[in-house]
This record gives sequence, structure tokens and C-alpha cells, in this order.
Amino acid sequence: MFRISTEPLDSAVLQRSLADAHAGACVTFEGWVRDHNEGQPVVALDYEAYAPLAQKEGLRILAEARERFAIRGAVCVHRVGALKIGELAVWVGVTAAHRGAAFDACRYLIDEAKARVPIWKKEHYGDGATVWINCATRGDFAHQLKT
Amino acid sequence: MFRISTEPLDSAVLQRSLADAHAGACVTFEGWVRDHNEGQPVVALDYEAYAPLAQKEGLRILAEARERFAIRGAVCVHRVGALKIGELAVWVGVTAAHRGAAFDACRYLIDEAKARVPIWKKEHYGDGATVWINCATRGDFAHQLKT
Amino acid sequence: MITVHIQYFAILREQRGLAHETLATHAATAAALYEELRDRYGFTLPRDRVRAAVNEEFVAWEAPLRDGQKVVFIPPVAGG
Amino acid sequence: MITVHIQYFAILREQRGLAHETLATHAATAAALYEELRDRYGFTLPRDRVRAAVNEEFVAWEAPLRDGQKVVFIPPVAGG
Repeated sequence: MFRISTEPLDSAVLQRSLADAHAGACVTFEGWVRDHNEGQPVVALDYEAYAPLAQKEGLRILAEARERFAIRGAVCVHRVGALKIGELAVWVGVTAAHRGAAFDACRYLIDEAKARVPIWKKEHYGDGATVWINCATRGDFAHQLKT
Repeated sequence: MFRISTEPLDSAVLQRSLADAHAGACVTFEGWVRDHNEGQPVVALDYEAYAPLAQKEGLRILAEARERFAIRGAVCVHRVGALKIGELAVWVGVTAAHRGAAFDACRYLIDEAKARVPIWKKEHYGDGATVWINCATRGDFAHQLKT
Repeated sequence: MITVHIQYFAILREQRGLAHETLATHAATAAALYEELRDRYGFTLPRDRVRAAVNEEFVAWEAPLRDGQKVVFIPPVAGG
Repeated sequence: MITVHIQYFAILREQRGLAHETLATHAATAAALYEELRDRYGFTLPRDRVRAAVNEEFVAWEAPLRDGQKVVFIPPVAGG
């Protein structure tokens, strides 16, 4: 299951959705809003998604994980909207008979989701500045150096 | 924190204990009692620990993980007693600024805990037979083949 | 001349100053349309850091644009 | 002759039929004690699949045993 959520994520509920008597291992990844990035204090984040394409790309990544790894269940949910420090931005959970496949698939899902799913993150810093992550261009860097 | 627990584990409570505004990633591993092992239907499990030494060895493994990986928090709790299918046998959670360290440390902790901490598992099968896992000897296998 | 529906996200939405518009264009490909919009609105992202999507699927930059299509330009993603 | 306190776990507890005992022995090392108990109680695990712990720490098989120590033999572990 892949989902973009405008509501806060509840990891306990998400994990219960993976309950499975055939599974011996459950590995989860949670992405939390961190209070700093590359040395800068971060006070809040906005996440934004192109939901229809995010959904399709998310399902493709889940299908790839099922092909590559001997897993049973897999879920990825990404929050969008205005998030505060400590809030849950993304939840990935994978179950498998054995732990190796669960770890590998969970890592694959979050790595691919971060690289491919059309979701964007804007950081708000203590001084009021904001930056769309990964969108800086040479000109922006020059500007940042001057200020 | 390492702990041997005679009470059921609550993963939501354990994960909340890792809350940390400096952490951007939280990876957890849960070991669940699976309804089969190597083709045999399993109906229940007993876990037993040599608690004082388990505690010391668990803390050593956590300290090793802190030395090897750039992590912030790490918790491992293992349940002992009579467990039913689907119950949580072991919970490992790791937080870090970045996800790579959290995945690697979580994997290290469960691998080392399974290999080194004095905890034993007895499986109960559908036909009433029981086996202490990893304790079969050549004679046992011969016996199993005959029955 | 074709008419396309463009939706903007993230840094492109901010630099354009709106979230979607319907536009008549002579651009024959997604690439040509991005360069046209970049000239007009001063998008800072060069095309090689952006991807194109048409009707909710990623497309190659040189895929031909057709009348009535929904076009989205995807700035570098940053989920997680 | 020394007296040691032995605690049994898992398969060794079941094969011994009790969880702990205090024992007088001539065994000078953990290795000698395990072999003595194995002969007496028919433990199925050969020594190379077992580890020894004395006073709540793992020890080498050839570490000398002393009077009053707590000895535990550790069958192959299987946590998780």
C-alpha cells in the first residue's frame, strides 16, 4: 500500500495493518522532521506532492520490492502539509519470514521513494529564510555566500 | 537500553522512548512469533534467558553499535516466557540524524543479539513435539528422520 | 498552436506565482514548453534538473505535446 | 575438592531435570566440569557447541574453577 496523507501518521495503526502470522520479521523506517539540516537550525517543514503521479510511482516501487525481495507485506505512507519538529514525515514498513529480506526491502523502498516520488520539501529556518531542498542552483549558492 | 522482559512488549511505548528532535531517522526491527519454521507448523514458543549475562552482553552490543555507527538512540528489548503466534519476541529501535546509520546499526544489533545473547527458544509444533532451536545434535537429526 | 493545462509545484509554483494555468503554445515538445516558460517566468532550475510529466506519467523531454494535455514539470524531489 | 553453584538453562535444564544445584567436584576447569556433568547426566550437546560462564561472565574453557563460583553452561543461543 502506498499513500500520500494530509493527516498526521499513526505508526501503531500502520504497523498493525501489517500483522501476519506467517511473518517473523517486521522492519520499519520512520522519517522524522529534524531540528537541523547541514548545520542550519530548522523550525518547520512543508511537504508537497504531485499526488496522482506520486501514487503511481510509489506503487511501482512497492512492486519492484516485491520482485526483488522475499517479503510478505509492504506499506509506505508519506505525509504532506506543514509539519513541526519531531513529526512523522514518512513511514515505511515491511514484513517477511526472515529479517534479511525485511531490512533490504525497507531500505530499498525509502531510498527509491526519496529519489523518485514527486514530493518536495521546503525548510523553514530560524532566521525566517526558506529553501526548497535539492532545488538550489549555482546562482542561489552565490547569493547564500553573500548574505 | 537493553532489557529482558517477562511482560508483553509495547512497540509504541518503546518507540516513544526514542523521540529526539535531532534525529531524522528511526529504524525498528520486530521479531514476531511465526506460525512455521523450516516447513513445520509452530503453535507456540518459549523463550528463556540467563538474565544477568544477557543484560551485560546486550549492553556490550549496544556500546559496539554506538562506536561503529553515527546513531543517537538505541534500544533492544527481548521478551521471555510463553509466547503465542503473532506476539512480539524482540524489539530493536535505533535513531540517527541520517537513515544509513540507523539501518546499519539496527541490523547490527539484531544480528549480534541473536548470535551472542544467552536467550533460548523452544518451539512447540502442531503434533505436540518440541525442539530447542539450534540445539539439535547428529543423534537428534537421525531420530527426526526416523519419526 | 495547442492548448495545454499546466500544474506547478514547489519552487516552480512559487516562481510562477500560481498553481495552474491553461496556456496556448507553439511548443511541440515538453522540452520546448519548459524553455518557453523558463524564459517568460525566470525559473531558476535548468532543464537538466527537471523532469516532465504528461497526463500523470513521466515522459521523455522530446515526446510530442498534444492539445488538451495536462503537463507538470517536476523539480528535484526531496521526500522522506 | 571445590563446591560450585550450577544453574541450568534450556535443553541442559531439561536434560538435568532441575534448574540449579550445588555440587562438590574435583574438576579444575569449566571444561572438566562440563565433561563430568555430561557423563553423569547424558547431555547431548558436545562441549564445542556450548560456552561456559562463571560469575555472570563468559570464560575460556580452561579458566580455573574456584570454590564458591557460580557456573552456567550456555547452549547454542536462539534469541530473536
